[in-house]
Amino acid sequence: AGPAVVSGPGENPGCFKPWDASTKYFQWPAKKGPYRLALANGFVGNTWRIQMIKMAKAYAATPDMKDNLKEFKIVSTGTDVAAQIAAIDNFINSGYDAIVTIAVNPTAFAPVIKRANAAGVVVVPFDNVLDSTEVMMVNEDQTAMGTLSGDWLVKNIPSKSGKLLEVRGVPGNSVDRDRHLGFRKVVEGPGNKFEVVEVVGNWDDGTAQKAVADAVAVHKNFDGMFVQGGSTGAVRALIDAKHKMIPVAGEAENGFRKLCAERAKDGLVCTSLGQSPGLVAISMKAAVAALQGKVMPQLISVPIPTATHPDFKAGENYFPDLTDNFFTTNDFPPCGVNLKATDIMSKDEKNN
Amino acid sequence: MPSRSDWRFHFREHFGAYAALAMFVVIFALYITKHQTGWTVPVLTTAANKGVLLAVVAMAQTLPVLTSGIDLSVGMVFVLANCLASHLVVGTPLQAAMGVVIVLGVGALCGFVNGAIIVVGRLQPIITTLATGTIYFGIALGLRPVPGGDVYAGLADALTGALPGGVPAMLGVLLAVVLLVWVPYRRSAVGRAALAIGSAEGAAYMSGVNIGRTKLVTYTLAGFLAAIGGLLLTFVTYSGEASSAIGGVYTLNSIAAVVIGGTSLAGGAGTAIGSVFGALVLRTIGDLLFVFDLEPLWQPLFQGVILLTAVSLGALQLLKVTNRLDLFK
Amino acid sequence: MDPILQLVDVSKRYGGVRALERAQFACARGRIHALLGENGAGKSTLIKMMAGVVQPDEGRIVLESTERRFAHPQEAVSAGIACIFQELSLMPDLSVADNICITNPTKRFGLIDRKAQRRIAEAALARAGAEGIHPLAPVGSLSLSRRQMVEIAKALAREPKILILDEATSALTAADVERVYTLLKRLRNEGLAIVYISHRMKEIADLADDCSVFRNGQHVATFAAGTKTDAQTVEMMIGRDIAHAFPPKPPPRPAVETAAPSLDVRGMSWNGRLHDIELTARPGEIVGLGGLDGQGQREFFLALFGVLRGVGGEVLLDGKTVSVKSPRMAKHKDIGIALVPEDRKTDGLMLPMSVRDNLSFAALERLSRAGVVIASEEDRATGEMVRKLSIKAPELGDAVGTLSGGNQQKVVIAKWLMNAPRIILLSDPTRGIDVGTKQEMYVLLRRLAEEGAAVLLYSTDYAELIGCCDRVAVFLDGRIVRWLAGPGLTEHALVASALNLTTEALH
Amino acid sequence: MSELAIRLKRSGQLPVIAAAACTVALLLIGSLYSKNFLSAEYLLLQLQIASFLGIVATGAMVVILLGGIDLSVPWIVTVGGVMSAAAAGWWGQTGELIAIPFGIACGCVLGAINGIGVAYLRVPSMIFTLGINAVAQGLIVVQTGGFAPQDRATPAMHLIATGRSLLGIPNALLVWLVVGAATMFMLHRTTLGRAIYAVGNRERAAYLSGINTRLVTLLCFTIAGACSAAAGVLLTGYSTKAYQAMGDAYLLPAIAAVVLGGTNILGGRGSYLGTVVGVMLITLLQSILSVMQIPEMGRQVTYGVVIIAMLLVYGRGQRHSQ
Ligand SMILES: Nc1ncnc2c1ncn2[C@@H]1O[C@H](COP(=O)(O)OP(=O)(O)OP(=O)(O)O)[C@@H](O)[C@H]1O
Ligand SMILES: Nc1ncnc2c1ncn2[C@@H]1O[C@H](COP(=O)(O)OP(=O)(O)OP(=O)(O)O)[C@@H](O)[C@H]1O
Ligand SMILES: [Mg+2]
Ligand SMILES: [Mg+2]
Repeated sequence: AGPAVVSGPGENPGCFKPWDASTKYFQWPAKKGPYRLALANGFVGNTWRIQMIKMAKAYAATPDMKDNLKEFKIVSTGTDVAAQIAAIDNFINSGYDAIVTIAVNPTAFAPVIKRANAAGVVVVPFDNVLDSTEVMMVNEDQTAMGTLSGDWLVKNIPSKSGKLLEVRGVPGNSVDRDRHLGFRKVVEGPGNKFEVVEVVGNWDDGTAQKAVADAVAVHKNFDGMFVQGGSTGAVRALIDAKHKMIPVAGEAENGFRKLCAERAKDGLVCTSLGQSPGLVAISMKAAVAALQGKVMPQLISVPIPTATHPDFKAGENYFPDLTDNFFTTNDFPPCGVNLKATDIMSKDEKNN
Repeated sequence: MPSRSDWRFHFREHFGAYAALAMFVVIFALYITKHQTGWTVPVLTTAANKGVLLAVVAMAQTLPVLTSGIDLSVGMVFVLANCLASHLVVGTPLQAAMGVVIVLGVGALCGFVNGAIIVVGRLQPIITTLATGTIYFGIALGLRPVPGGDVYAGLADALTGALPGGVPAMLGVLLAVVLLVWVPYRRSAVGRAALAIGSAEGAAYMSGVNIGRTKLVTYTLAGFLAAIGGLLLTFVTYSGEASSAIGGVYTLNSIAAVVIGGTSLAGGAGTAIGSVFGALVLRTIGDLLFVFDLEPLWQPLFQGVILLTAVSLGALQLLKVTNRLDLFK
Repeated sequence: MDPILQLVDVSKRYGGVRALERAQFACARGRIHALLGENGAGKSTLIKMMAGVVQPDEGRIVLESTERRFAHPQEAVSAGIACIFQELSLMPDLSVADNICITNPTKRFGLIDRKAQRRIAEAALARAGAEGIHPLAPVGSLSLSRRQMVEIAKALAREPKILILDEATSALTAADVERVYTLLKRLRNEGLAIVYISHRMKEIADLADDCSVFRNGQHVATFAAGTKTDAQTVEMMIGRDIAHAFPPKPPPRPAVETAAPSLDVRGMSWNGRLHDIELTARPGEIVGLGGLDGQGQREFFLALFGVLRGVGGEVLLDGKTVSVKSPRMAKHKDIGIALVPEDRKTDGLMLPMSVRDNLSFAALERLSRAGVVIASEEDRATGEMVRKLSIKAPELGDAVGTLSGGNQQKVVIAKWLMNAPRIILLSDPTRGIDVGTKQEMYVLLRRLAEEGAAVLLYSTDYAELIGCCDRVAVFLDGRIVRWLAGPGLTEHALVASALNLTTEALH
Repeated sequence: MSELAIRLKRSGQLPVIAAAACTVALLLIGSLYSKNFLSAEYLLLQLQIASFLGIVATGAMVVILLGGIDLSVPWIVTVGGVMSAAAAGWWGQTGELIAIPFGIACGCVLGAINGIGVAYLRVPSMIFTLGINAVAQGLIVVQTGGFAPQDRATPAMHLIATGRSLLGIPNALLVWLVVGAATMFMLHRTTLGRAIYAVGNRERAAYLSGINTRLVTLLCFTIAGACSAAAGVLLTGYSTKAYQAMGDAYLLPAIAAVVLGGTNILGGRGSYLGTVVGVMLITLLQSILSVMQIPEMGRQVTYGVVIIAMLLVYGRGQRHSQ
């Protein structure tokens, strides 16, 4: 079985924006709601994931979603890809209507998708998406993130030369690869004469901080920095080393934006763009729309939420009272996803 | 004709394995009764596909543990085999078959290197395999800088599906591994020598046991089994990924499975069958999340507590101890 | 009579230590050849060479007129040499049958043939006179004495031409010793060459056809048994003469008789292994524990020392009831019990740690303030002990594992003496110790008693019980079946009561 | 020459010297890439960063000496960081004052539970600490997810972790010096230290010598928990915030450092000085491989090869015939 390939335009293109012109459209046979929806998460041990899970719960409780859902179940299986595949299989076996998931390993899901299609289950991977055109997915464009960061850095370094520090993510991951390639394409493009020093930060603040500190101690001077994740730590390292403030393209962590706002007067100019945990809400919404028989793009592109110097505004795109580890962008107005940051990560126990 | 006291000795020897089996039956029954669809072929196949991977790696871990060693590189060999298989087990059936042979060969080679360093270099297994594990992971990363690859679909589909009659094919694979690898090993002179080494290495040497050869064979076989696990992972995921997280998880879980399966980390006694059930217990603990309605953020804590409880159950035996010196074995 | 096995001018060094120096040895078919020498004389090293466990640095090994080199124990075994080592070479987790057949597995289709193996094991056990042992029992569940029988069966199963026993009888019960004697004599008559090491002169006298004496790694003499007196032999071994094996016992003093017992055990029982034990010991007394091995003597000590759980009955120290829950409590100065365990290597010492650390370990509370060890105090106290017991250790900082067995034993005793205990429990403290050291040990025990301690001595050696103890409690099956003292304390009485023969049977 | 080698081997300092030599060699190799590897600034930075690993390794070493292993390091580090920051958030001014002790105390509690499991329930440490690691992770997930505690480091934590007060010496290094000196004193001069070595060599004999070996085990795991949590506090100060999984990068390097420093992985033997040198070696190795931009694959392989090569120099066991 599986969805029929149809022609566009699709449902609500403001929210479900097709990736590009060649993106195909899917349509599933309409089912009557309310639906049984599941979230098959992998790892839980970081703030992004916790925020994502809380968002999923909060979004499922919004009036918008509540009436469409008979059941919403979340299972986290850890880093083992086989366990996650089994979890999705389990949801399929138990007759769930749709499953949203962050794949532990995006290439590993071909067989699961086959089984899901056979059972008429809508599977919506997001964040770490599959290299496949056979499944509806939701993501931000990782390569574009690298490109955007590169473009911005080049723009902010008038000499178009000098040393750049690139802090990479977890080795062996496709997101790391995509952002890296996007970035390199720009800064190594014609007209630029940058020397790029590369260290591994594992998307982890502590690791990034150490790596940057080492790099600064040895190379002394950088003219710009691109950090995939752990940007707060990377900037900390610059500050600790009393390195001159330089343009930094980083992720969307609250702590990073706080530093950017705080140190702007010292010359720290930033662009901050990143993956939002709010993707989960769009994915849930897309899953429900698909179950309702709407026409959906195969690959849904979520705009990359960006904040750039000098537009850092407290309470709007960063939150001085919230944790540094918080990921700042959560609301997607075109989708009617209007969860406020403060609601999600507040101490309110109702939320937990 | 075995007498009654023979059975007593047999039971005593395999008590741990029986306990693990019992624990598995209880937890799995709980899982199935709470499951929305219950005892059906897809549910069993799903459970088997997940469980057998760890079971095979746990078997791999059992062998060195029996010699009172340990292999912290099993998870990394598992990952390396997965990455290699995603390159090699493709193409025509013949090519895929060759690929399988090479993957298993490389796994065995990794194990052999471990054994050689331990025997010739006279280093402690725990630290040797910790170090070689990072080397194998580095190689895996070289083979698969990003996840991807493919696998021969015919074989993969057959092995991750169900046999005619509804038995998950993975269970068939597990049975084959037990019958073709573990049973001959355990019944061979080398297998017994391994237990002898685990029991008292000096005494085994004095008794004329060839320690070096035994350890080499044991670690090689561990690498071989880990590679079977990696190969099966490739069949489950249709791809390869060099993930240190996965390697770490399988290594640690394999040790936990060995312990739950009744094999003492001090070596000398135990069986891989126990470890298989230990692995299945661990996997079913993970599945309980699926049938119980737990707050998502409480799930890791729940799993941790259950794991801790499972490994602490052995402490009940302490209540029987009347001579405190027995505590220090 | 040609020698079947000959070692010519063999030498072996361990680091700087000279274990053997151009030593000679030869043994022949159909004879039992005893090896004698004090601890560390090189006997074990010599037989380890024969067994392929160590390789000589120089010299030749000639087996049946061909020169051989055994690079590995397996090679010696296939050449027909079976060895029972001083430290048992059994695997406790494996079954008796597995242990017996480990060297030469019987195979079918490449796998072990369990049925055949079991047949072989049963036959070997029967031959060794230990039919009672179940071939599937894990060796670890057997008593030490039974284990040694398994070890002998294991050697026999290899159908050796040469059988070597290194202190193989040191832990055997009297009954088993008899069986082994019979067995060895039969094997000799069957034409085996047997090499036999023991520190018990009586065993040598009973068994040996030839004797070779070693001292300091050198061969001193070889002679036919019976051609030298014991005194002469001992003098060859240790280079001096031992006039009296045992120090004189003090005459029964009325004061001692009436002194309040420092230890008074009433109705002690435990777990079906100890039954209603009544025992008192007064200061100045050495009370022996006799009986066959494994009749509850060790458990009795462990119970007193607080190691066992669920001990019934009452223990009074100086008239006050105490309840000892752990060795830590037992050594507390209000109680003052010390236990010298029988297995010094696993229970008594931390072998890789220094002599000093081992010596002071049990008494660290006395040598420290607020948990900090006072180095000067420690040096003084350990130094004093080394002098008092004349422990021969090159450096107090050396690992205690490098000392000879006798000196290790002294360290175990010394470490407890540092605590000034009032009650000293000794579990077979002279096992595997040469005559010279033994004698020093006896003198020491007597001195401790005279200084006011109550000494409880468990020994498998009857001569020791008779020579050393004031009174002996004979254990059988977890009970004290008889007290022997004074003139009634004879070997005959000990054996008879150990086997619980009636008094009539004695006459 | 061989005389010297024998003397070295006997003195037990061979690992220290070999690891130190290897450290120097690494620096020289690094200096071929950039002279700055020899700069005081770089070296001080390494010492500062090594302090975090050094404190974790201290706990790891105490447990390894005992014959155990502590796999709960990653999440106890996180617990230390998260709870100390949270204390400051919960209890305001007072919270800031007790933040550091509170974080360490939380680590102590988890360490003590490890100790109870290993000493009293007699579960192998490798397994029990694994379970505690999972439980600690679960607790932190619940805690951050449900109660959104403050995760900002207090100024005091920041100062301790990154400041340089005395002659430009990093404060973190001073902390490590204090911890190290205390550990050395504990191991070599106190009854507890003796008991640790004794239990590591032979718990049975230690017990029969009247040592409360279970209490010793409990104490060691508690110390290890405290060390991990203290490292978590420092890391929080260093990053100015606590975050999940902040301890992941410390488990294996800590074990490797202890073993490279000559401590017997099976317990009973080892000197703290060796651990110090091992920590330096591991830190430098990681840093130099990182800055020289060796690809991840090469870094992993080099890391493994260096450990094995070093151990082959001095960590070999005895032959059977010895
Ligand atoms: N493993 C070893 N390492 C170093 N030296 C050793 C070792 N084994 C034995 N020696 C040395 O060899 C000498 C002889 O030891 P051996 O064990 O042969 O004595 P023995 O005659 O068997 O003593 P005993 O009667 O106590 O058994 C000892 O003095 C000792 O110095
Ligand atoms: N590892 C070692 N290094 C140096 N010398 C050793 C070592 N092991 C043993 N020795 C030496 O071996 C001699 C005897 O050691 P051995 O172990 O044979 O004791 P033993 O006298 O045979 O005791 P027992 O009869 O109880 O076994 C001692 O003199 C000692 O110096
Ligand atoms: Mg000897
Ligand atoms: Mg000896």
